[in-house]
Amino acid sequence: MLEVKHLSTSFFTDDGEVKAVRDVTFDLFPGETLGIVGESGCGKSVTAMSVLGLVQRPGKIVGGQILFKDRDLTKLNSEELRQIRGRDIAMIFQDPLSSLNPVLRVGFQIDEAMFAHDKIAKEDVPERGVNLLKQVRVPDAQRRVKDYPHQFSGGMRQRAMIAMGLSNRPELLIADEPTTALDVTVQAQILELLRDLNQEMGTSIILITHNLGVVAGLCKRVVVMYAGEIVEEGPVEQIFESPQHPYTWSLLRSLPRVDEKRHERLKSIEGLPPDLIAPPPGCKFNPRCPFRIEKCFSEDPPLEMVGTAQQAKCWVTMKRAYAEMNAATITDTRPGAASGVRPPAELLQVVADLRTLEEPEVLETLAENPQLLEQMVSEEPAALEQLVADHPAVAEKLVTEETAAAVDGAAEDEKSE
Amino acid sequence: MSSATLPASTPQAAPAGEPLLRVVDVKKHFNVGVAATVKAVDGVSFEVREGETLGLVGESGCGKSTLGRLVTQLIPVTSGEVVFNGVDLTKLRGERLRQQRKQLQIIFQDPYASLDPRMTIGDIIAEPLMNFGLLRGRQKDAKVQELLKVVGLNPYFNNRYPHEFSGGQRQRIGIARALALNPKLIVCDEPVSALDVSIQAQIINLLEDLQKEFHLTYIFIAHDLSVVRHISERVMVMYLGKVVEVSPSEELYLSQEHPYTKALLSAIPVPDPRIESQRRLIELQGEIPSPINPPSGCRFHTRCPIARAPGICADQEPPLEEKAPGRWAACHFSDEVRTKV
Amino acid sequence: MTRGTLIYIGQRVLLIVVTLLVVSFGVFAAVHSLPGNAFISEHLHGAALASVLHQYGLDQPIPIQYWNFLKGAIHGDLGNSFVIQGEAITPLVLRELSVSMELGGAALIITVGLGMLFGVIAAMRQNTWVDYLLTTIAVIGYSVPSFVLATLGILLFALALPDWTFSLFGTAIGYPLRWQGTYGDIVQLSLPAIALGFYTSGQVTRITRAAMLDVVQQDYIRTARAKGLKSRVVTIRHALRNAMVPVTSILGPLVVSIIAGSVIIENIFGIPGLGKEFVRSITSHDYNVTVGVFTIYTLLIGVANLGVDLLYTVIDPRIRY
Amino acid sequence: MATTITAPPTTVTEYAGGTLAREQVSLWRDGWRRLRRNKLALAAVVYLGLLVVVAVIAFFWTPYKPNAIGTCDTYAVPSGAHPFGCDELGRDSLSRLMVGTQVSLAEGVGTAIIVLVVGVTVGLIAGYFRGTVDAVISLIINIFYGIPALLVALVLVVVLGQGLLNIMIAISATIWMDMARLVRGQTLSLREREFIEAARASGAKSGKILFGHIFPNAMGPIIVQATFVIPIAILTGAFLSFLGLGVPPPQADWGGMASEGVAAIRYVTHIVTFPSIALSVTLLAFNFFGDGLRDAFDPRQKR
Repeated sequence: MLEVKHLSTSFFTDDGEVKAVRDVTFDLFPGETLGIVGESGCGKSVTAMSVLGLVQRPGKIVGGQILFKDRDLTKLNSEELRQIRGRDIAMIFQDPLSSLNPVLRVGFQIDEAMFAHDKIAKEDVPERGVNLLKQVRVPDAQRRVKDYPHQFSGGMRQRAMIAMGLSNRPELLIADEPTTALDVTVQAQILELLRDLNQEMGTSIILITHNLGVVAGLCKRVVVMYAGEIVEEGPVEQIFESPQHPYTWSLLRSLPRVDEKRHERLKSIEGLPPDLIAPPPGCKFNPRCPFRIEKCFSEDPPLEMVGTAQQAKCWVTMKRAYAEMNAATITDTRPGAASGVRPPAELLQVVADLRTLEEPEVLETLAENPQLLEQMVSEEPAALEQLVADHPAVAEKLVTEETAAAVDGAAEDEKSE
Repeated sequence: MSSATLPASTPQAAPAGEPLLRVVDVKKHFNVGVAATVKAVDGVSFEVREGETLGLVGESGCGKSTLGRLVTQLIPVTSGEVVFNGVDLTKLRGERLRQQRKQLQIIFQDPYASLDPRMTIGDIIAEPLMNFGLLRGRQKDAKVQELLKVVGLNPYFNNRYPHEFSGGQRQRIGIARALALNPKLIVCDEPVSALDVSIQAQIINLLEDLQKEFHLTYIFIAHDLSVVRHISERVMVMYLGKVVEVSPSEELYLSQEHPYTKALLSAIPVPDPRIESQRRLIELQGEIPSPINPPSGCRFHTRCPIARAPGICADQEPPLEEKAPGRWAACHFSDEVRTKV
Repeated sequence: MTRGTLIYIGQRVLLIVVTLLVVSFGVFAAVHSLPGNAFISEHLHGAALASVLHQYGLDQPIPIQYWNFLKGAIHGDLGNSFVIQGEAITPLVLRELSVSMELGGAALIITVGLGMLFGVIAAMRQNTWVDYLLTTIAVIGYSVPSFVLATLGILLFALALPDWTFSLFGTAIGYPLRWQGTYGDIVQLSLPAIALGFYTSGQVTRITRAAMLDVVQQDYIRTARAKGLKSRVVTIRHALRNAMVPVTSILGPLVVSIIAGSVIIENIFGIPGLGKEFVRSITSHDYNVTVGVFTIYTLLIGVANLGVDLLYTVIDPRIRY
Repeated sequence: MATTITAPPTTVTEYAGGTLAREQVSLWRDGWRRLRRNKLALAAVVYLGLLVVVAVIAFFWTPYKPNAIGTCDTYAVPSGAHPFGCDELGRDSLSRLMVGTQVSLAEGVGTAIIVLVVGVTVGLIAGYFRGTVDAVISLIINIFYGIPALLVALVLVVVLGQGLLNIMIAISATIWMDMARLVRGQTLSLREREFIEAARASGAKSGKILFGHIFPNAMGPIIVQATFVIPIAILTGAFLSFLGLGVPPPQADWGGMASEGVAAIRYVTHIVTFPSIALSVTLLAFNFFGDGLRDAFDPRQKR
């Protein structure tokens, strides 16, 4: 029903092109529930927004196709796209309070979605609005259509959002973190509601979330994203049972589970997600990966089949990691711990060279290679300490270095998600 | 009767050792508008013994963060006692209260809001030391660098500003600040809620390591029961300003004494599709009532699947009682929770 | 209207009354403590002066004088003018008020209409030359003093339509035409109203633009677009409606600004309104008139602010008092 | 492929992506950088600098004595000897304009200083102590908001007398509330912020919190507000002069000169033109500068 092929979306900021989504390919069948999981900034929301053409300036779809019932949504003009939005594909968002217009009545906002498309006869709209609210189990719906959003509780607002999304009987509902702003007991109710709607009405659902538990409860298939790319994809049971990408594997082990039997130290993923303006070469996960091999630093792995219906984007994969690496060290989560593979040798060589130079030359080298200090901080702290001991001015450099290009990058990254 | 009559010495008596902190019947009412008060915390008693981690869990609006601020005396109590290290903090004012803060620190939820954007992180971490005139000059700088190392940050970052750091790094800075005075007790107010999953685990592990290294006592507040259960020895569940259940965390998942706890547990998704497919949700009726006008009797009775209302649940407030060794709950029908819910 | 709203209105009315009392007493005490008043001149000395002072009650202590003024004011009598012998102030002030209201009302319409239009257009065309042009006009609006604008307008008229303009304004500068009551003539009203409204319209443009830019980034705009609404509907029904909330918040100060500006404009164009009267009274020591005009202005501002607050509840349903 | 552990990294550090080598800037320098990008604001700064130079020069030298009557004919049009012409009394307009610069700048900056001192003090007190103190201060602020500003200034000038300082006081009395309200609001919202709580939790005393945390964080908006006070004060001062209640004659000032020019508009236009241009451009410059400053320090306006 929906085929996303090689989708790439970028944000063009003052600091450079933030490649929020790159080369993302997945498809969705009628009636299916697909989960897209990943951390903030991984591109999952941008993917969803791209489908509906809701990416705002300075963001732009830079490549790929989005085929919905054999029409390429990226090629449609704004009016054609508008007619699909809310009619064939509906979307609900994370924060139901800010997603509803505070100065308009809830009922009006639901009716408005129907008036915008001619799918529902005009005279049926008000009645259907009330029935929709009843259907999403808002008590006393007849009266509450006249309320404003601030008079609803968080859970009720999200129900109203869902009612609005379903008003034109869409074939696909995209739910972007629909329960993140809600309490767990309310979250459970909303998920039940979505599950029921999927079963009763056959609406396909794409659920975007960072919560693996939510995906496990609702979805049949899951796509895992990291740094703008799909790193793993497959049926939910299979992915949770035997994840093949080290990121998925680590993510599942870094979660405290409410049903854990005894206290064990969590397997954390060390480090931070990469800067999307200048990501590391090779596999994007290599700076944090315990299982990396030399190839990971230079070549980007393709998304390949790793089992029946399961794909992963990794040179190693967990099967091989389990088979070839020391089982005792597989619990060590530090970058490169399990494989012992350090970053390419150039850094060590450069550091060694630096020690032979005089202070002004050292500073000059560092000024010319702004990445160098950063690499040393993450990869060679001992060498860096030595360097600082030799040349106190380097410490100054650490705190006064001016690299205008990188300014505000992090803030923009956060905004773009 | 309300929990006000709990004997001060016995609430959920800690298994061994003197309690480091004893909170007795603490209440906090906020005035909102004319003749309306929010009973954010309404009669809470508990003890924390040295070296343990007490988890505090509840949904938004249950008063858990307010309780954390009452324990640290960042806001004054309406009534009740907060006895820390044998001293009742609620009786202290000004300088004498300030001196107690050396022992009692807090880590905040929002790593973006809790660091002064105008100060370098070196100054932020050194601030507690400066406030008590403890270290100066090179010694102070050395201490700051040591603290940065302890929390896993580069010690040369001390001249940078908070906006240059990611959420997880900022939370580490907040932890370093809390550690600066070598406190005994740290209240962790939702320290990982604002962080991404992969960073969450880093911070939880860090907190656990620090606890071992510095013999810290934690009160760990969160809305995520999985996280609380993971890090705590005992878990305290709050609902609408009241404690409804206290239990050792190993036992909590296996059995519950209060229907709210049971419902809460049933709602938490587990990242395992097989378990999820068999999950049976205990759906609570309606919404959380307003803390301005909480329900009579047991506050949970309006949403409780086993409540007798009208009847004892609507009329009488259940006391927090020891239902089994080490397990406390405030419910008239604890026995039924296992069988009927 | 809820009980809370009524309580709120009550509080505001009380504030207006308190403000009126404080202000009128302040001004009363200030001007009456000044050395010299309208009667001190070559013509009146000694006993004659004393008798006039007695006739106007000016020989009594200030609190008593104020008490007398207050008693009259409650009954709508603001006393008599010193200069225009025996002229009752209340009808004079009311007549002038109607003139000022007309000018101010026209200026307010220009301000809000022009300001919001410019603001919305600038926001919709953010960072284009249209945006830069309109925002620059806005800054010019609140930078260039209104008397400069007024003289510029007069000069332009004089150049373009020498005869007609001269008949309109030529003799008017500095000299009151004998305009009574209302204007009735939109041409006569236009130049003073534009000169007056341009200043405040700049501020409205600014606020509207900022509010629109803020609103279009809100989640509910994204929702509206995701629903498949037409972009015109999104802009007008969803964005503009919300952007009006901050614009409403400056309506109160706007009214004050226009009142202050009208003092200048009325003096330039010789419009017989309250502002002109105020300046005349204060320079000719006609203190009873000063106090009276001041009191009327204060009342006007109080009512305007109350109206704005009530307008708020209409525009933003989240606000309940 | 290596299958066993070699030496693992010794310390746990965070890989920080592109965030580590980021430009090291405090918020102030960040703001200054953004201000520098704003050409209009920069031009305004240059113009205002020149204006200050002119004002200083006018203390020591003007082409003619600014108050000397009869240096040329009444209403003499601009010429080589008198580039800006002469006024009704035959005084040289250029000299008077130069001296008028001093009056305008003094009015603007002086008022800004008074407003800054009064507003910040009152605002900090109201915001920090809250309760009754705040209620009383808020009531006073509200009363002042209910009074027509220019009229208050007029009455005050009449009561206090037409000196420069009195004019500054009179103008301050009409605009101090904005500053007070801003500082109060900032203080109230800042003291609820978590980093203030954090400071209290780490044992900071009240004074330290107020002047070490709240005040520095409120500085940006306060400075921006203060720069906007200057044009408002100059404008109000010009209004007062225009109505004949400015600095006492024969002292030259732009508002008064414009007023004389309007009176003479039937005969010549140059008398009203030059002071009007001087006023307008100066006010524009202050407003452009203020706008630039606000954009530079308001993170929401960041592009």
